[in-house]
Amino acid sequence: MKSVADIFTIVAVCAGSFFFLAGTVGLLRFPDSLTRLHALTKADNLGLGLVVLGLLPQANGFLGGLKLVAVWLLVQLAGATVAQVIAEALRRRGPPP
Amino acid sequence: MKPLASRLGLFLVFWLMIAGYAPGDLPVGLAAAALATWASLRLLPAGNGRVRLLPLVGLALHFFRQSVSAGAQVAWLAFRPSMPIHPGFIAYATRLQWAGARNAFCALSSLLPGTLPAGSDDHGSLSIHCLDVDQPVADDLAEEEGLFLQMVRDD
Amino acid sequence: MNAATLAGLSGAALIGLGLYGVLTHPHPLRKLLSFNVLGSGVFLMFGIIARKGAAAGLAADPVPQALVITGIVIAFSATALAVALLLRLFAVDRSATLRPDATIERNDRSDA
Amino acid sequence: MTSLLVWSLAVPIGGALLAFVVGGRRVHWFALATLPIGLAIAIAIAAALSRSSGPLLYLIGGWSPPLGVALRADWLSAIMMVITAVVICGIAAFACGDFISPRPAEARRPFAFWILLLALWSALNLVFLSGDLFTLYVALELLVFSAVPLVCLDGRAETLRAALRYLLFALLGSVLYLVGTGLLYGACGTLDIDLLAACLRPEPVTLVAASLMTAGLLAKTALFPLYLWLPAAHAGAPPAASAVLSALVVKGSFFVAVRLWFFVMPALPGEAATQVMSALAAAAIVFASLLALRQDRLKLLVAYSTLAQIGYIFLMFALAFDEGSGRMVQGSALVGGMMQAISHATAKAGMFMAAGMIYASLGHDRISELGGIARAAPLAALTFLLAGLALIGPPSSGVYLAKTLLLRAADNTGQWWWAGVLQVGGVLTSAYLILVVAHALAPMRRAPTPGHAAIPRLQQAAALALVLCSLVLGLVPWQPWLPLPVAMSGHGPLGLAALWSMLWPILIGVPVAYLLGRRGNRRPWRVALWLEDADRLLRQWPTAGASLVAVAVALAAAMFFGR
Amino acid sequence: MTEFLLGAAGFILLTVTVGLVRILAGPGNIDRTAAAQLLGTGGIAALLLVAGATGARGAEDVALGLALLAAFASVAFVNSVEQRPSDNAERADP
Amino acid sequence: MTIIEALDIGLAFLVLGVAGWTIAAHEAFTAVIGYVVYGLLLALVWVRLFALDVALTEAAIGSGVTGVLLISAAVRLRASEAEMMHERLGIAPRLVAAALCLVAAAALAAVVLDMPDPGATLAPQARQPLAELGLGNAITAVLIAYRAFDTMLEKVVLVLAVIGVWSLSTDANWGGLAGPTRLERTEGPLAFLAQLLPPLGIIVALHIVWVGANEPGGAFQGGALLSAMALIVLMARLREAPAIGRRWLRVALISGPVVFLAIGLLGFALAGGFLAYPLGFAKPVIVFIEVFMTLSVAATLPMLVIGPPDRRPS
Repeated sequence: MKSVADIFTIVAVCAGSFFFLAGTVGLLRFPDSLTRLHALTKADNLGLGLVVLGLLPQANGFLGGLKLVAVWLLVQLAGATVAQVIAEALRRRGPPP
Repeated sequence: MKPLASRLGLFLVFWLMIAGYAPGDLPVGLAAAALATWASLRLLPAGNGRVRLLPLVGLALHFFRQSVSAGAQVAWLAFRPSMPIHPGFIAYATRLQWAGARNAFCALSSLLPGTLPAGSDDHGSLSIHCLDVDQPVADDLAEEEGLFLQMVRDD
Repeated sequence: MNAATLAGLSGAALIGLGLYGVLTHPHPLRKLLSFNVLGSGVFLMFGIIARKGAAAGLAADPVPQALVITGIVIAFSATALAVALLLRLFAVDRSATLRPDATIERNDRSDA
Repeated sequence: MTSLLVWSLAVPIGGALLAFVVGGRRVHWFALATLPIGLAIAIAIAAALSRSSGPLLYLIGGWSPPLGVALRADWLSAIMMVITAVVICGIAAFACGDFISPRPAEARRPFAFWILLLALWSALNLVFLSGDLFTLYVALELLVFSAVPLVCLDGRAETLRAALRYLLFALLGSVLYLVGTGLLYGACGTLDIDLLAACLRPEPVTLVAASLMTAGLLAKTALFPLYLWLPAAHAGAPPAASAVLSALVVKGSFFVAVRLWFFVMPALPGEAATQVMSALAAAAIVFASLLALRQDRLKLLVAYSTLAQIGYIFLMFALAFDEGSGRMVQGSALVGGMMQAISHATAKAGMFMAAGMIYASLGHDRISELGGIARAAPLAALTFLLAGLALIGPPSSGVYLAKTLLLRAADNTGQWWWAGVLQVGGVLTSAYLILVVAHALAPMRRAPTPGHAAIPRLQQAAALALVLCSLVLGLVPWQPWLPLPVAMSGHGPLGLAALWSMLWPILIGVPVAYLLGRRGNRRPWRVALWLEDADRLLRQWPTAGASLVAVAVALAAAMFFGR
Repeated sequence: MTEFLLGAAGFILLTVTVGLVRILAGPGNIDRTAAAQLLGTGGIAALLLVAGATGARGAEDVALGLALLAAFASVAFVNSVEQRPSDNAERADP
Repeated sequence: MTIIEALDIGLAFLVLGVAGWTIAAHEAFTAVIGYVVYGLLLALVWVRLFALDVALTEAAIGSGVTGVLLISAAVRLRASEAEMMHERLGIAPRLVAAALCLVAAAALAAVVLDMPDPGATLAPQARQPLAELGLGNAITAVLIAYRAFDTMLEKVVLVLAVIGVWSLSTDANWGGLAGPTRLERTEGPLAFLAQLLPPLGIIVALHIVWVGANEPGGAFQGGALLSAMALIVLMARLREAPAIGRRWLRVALISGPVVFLAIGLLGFALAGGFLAYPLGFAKPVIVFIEVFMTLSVAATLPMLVIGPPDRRPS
């Protein structure tokens, strides 16, 4: 039982790390600020979600796990807001010179 | 009375999520939830919009799926050597009237694959930044909006 | 090299960096930022002292940690007061310089 | 009885908080109601101390050090508390003329002034009583937070700038002090003054800590060359605030330095470090006094005089070092230094008030245009003169007593050079006062600008009372509190020799004032110009900041290699 | 398991560092504001992983705090770039 | 080298790098962004030092609230920067300053390496009375029992800072409002966040205050989170800050120190000394104090961030 949980953790955390990597690669490769913003908010949020998912079996009890989920939900909310706010500011600034 | 009770319940659930269940802590949790409800009602008075619970669950599941595919799409694009993107803005005229519902819909669609709301333009329609303007973004959004409308009665 | 020693060395380096910023930046806001870096370096020194005091089943000595919490709050109040002063100075004088003779020079210029 | 220590803090804090929440037009009532209680508590503590065999001790919450925090009142705390209470009462009486809300509603300046005055008082009492290095840190911060807004109550650009410079430099000083506190805790596992004194050994950690803390405290006290903030801040503030800042606030960090050197780590500094301290003090005396001669505004002259006086109170560090035991001893040098501090507190408060009244009646404070002030505001002019006299030290005054004690300590330790500095300082003090008097006695150049209201009687009385207080401090029977050498008490202060010791500095001061002082359009000596350039340079931020680090490094080097 | 979690934390921190360098390079201040968001997500992930590995008590609460503050800096930026009408009033007031 | 050591060293370099960038940045605003990031990284360092309470405080106050304060200041002061450019120091003074700072840092580093490990500690003494106080978190015990005096005074420092900031208003604006003006419409992502997040933040903050007795957390951290929520509401312009003359505001601001002081003085009568807690009732008394401390921290920090009143009272 323990090992199954551990394998789950390893797989999920690896996947989460992969999405963090993808987000960074996107940040480096995408052509302009707005597209980089897509990379930043979407990939990293998913990465965090997977890390949280992976840590769930390690958390103490069901409720301890829910707390991690709450963390992720709050980050999602912040990410959604920040992305829109910055996108609007960038749109107002106009296309980069 | 109804929004008060439902919000109180939701906040109590949130308390249980972060604090865990301990009988001794429950009075504090209730007080916290009551305070949160008070703040919530002051900041977001119960308006015309109503939220239906069952479609909410469906929407949440749908949203998780979309969120995963959004991340996957970014990863896919980032690692593709050719990077086939055509970024740009589209204007999307939303059917949602209530500001709260509109905001919620924007927040949700900012987590969808390829779209990022960037405020409203002068005509009141949403300005959406897309990774690929060649995709049928507006149609996808309309579909999402439809799902969203099932959950929220907007009048 | 354990985490505590490393943090202590980082703390010393941060103190040096912050001190350099406080001394050399002409703009008060930059001085203030450097001052905060300097302060956090000092707090890290407290952190290492706390960590070296791990005993009795506690992972760190709680007394220096509590002092750091007090210190962070005081550093914030100081920053807030300084920012308010700076903004007011800028609103009154349209200049944020700290040079002692700034006002006199300005008056001379406007007289001339 | 020892709970009085708590009350001496709780009463002003409570008064300040109450005034804050009630607010309104009558904010000053809370302050005025608190004053007599606070004064009574300070006197009661001094009385209790004279009956007790050792320091009064209060353990807060019953937690004893090292875990808990203790309040301790020894003779140093007691006399500082009483003098502080007296000065605060005088300043409050003076401030009744300037800081009463004119409107039926709450007004900004009175609200801030009275609450900050009470807060400042509690901070000072805490500085005097605290037996814990971190509580002292909090006390120093309380002091800064209540002092800085007082500088810029009028909201002019130059005072705002002065306040900002003061705040930033004081914060830098606090941070250095805080690092040292942490290191000392790391060395001994306690912050209690007595426990630390028993535990500290001269080793790298403690020496680095000591030098950083000292440098930080010197920056807060504005000892030469770390004074960039002081002249503008003290000269620009409203008179009542200048009096508080100059008389009391700098004494707070000075007091902590004394606590540190004499009580926490008497065996740590070693001889070379004490010589460094006294050398800075000597430089402050000579440099600031000469600059006082070069000022064209009365309040700036008084501010530079404060700088010189800060030098005076720091001069004792070398004199209090006992070569035999290698420790700082709490003997006549320390008493002399403290006596100088309290005499300066009372005299300088009165002096700033007098300068403020002179400003109010003339509409300016340009020294060259002081002519006729003796007729325009006779009592203010007299107060200024007496305050100056008190700084020179006639035989009945505290300054005289202080000087005698310091000279004796110099004699006992064979350090004649510091005695020489003391005498030079006396001459220079006389010189800048003679300069003011000379201008004040000149005939009136032009009629005072009309429209200036008469100075309230209360203000005149308050200033004069504080100055008189300083003039008779030498006559107070100090034996119950101070470890005075026995011979002092038999010494008649009114002999011919005593009188002569006051007169000769004044006689030499006349030519000095004539030669170096700023008079009319006369071309100044090149030395004077150099001095002014040096002053301008030291008041630049980068120079002052670098000096601060350099002072810390020098102190550390002296402590390491000079033992 | 401990080593794996720490390794993952280190890896995420590394990617965050590289991303940080890119974001702080600009070009504009608006772009830089996103750095706080990047650190909010990546930092929380690293924090949770490290806490999971070393068993530091209460790390979830720190993560909750960080999550609440993740949008804070950007909000401040957007708020302060919009000119306040009162700023002009203050200037007119001597 | 184990993984955790590599992680620590990497983290240290990252912190130093961001700090260096903050000091070296060309513009004040970029430097402030660097500082916010730096604060978040420091929180991670504190976690590694097993100081979760400090990590929370650093994240909330050191990075969060201070960051907001400095960001808005940097934006408002942008016009002042060009003028200050010519005041920049030449290379020689910079080198002198750098040399001096290097000496100071090197001395401190040497001292740090020199310190014994394990070093002096009060941990055993701090731990022993915990059961009697009904607490499980030794840091809370230090803050609110052993060194309660410092904590109370520090609350007074906060009130003084508020008075200092307010005193920078003008005579005409005294009694008026501070901060951004309220918007007529509440739309957009900011409003959405400010409507949704604060209730959740209240719950998290109260949770952190409540667990502070036994786990990392406490009045400072909870209060700081609450103040962050209040600031979000103010910055999204859903509400305006109260006028500084409002009685309830002043009561909230001083409630922490006043309750602390009052209970301290009651200790004379009930527990035999100032700030002593009655035997067996220590825990409820401590919780009572913490509630008001939270309230006053939550009220004070936003007032400090939004600055002096800058509109005439109505």
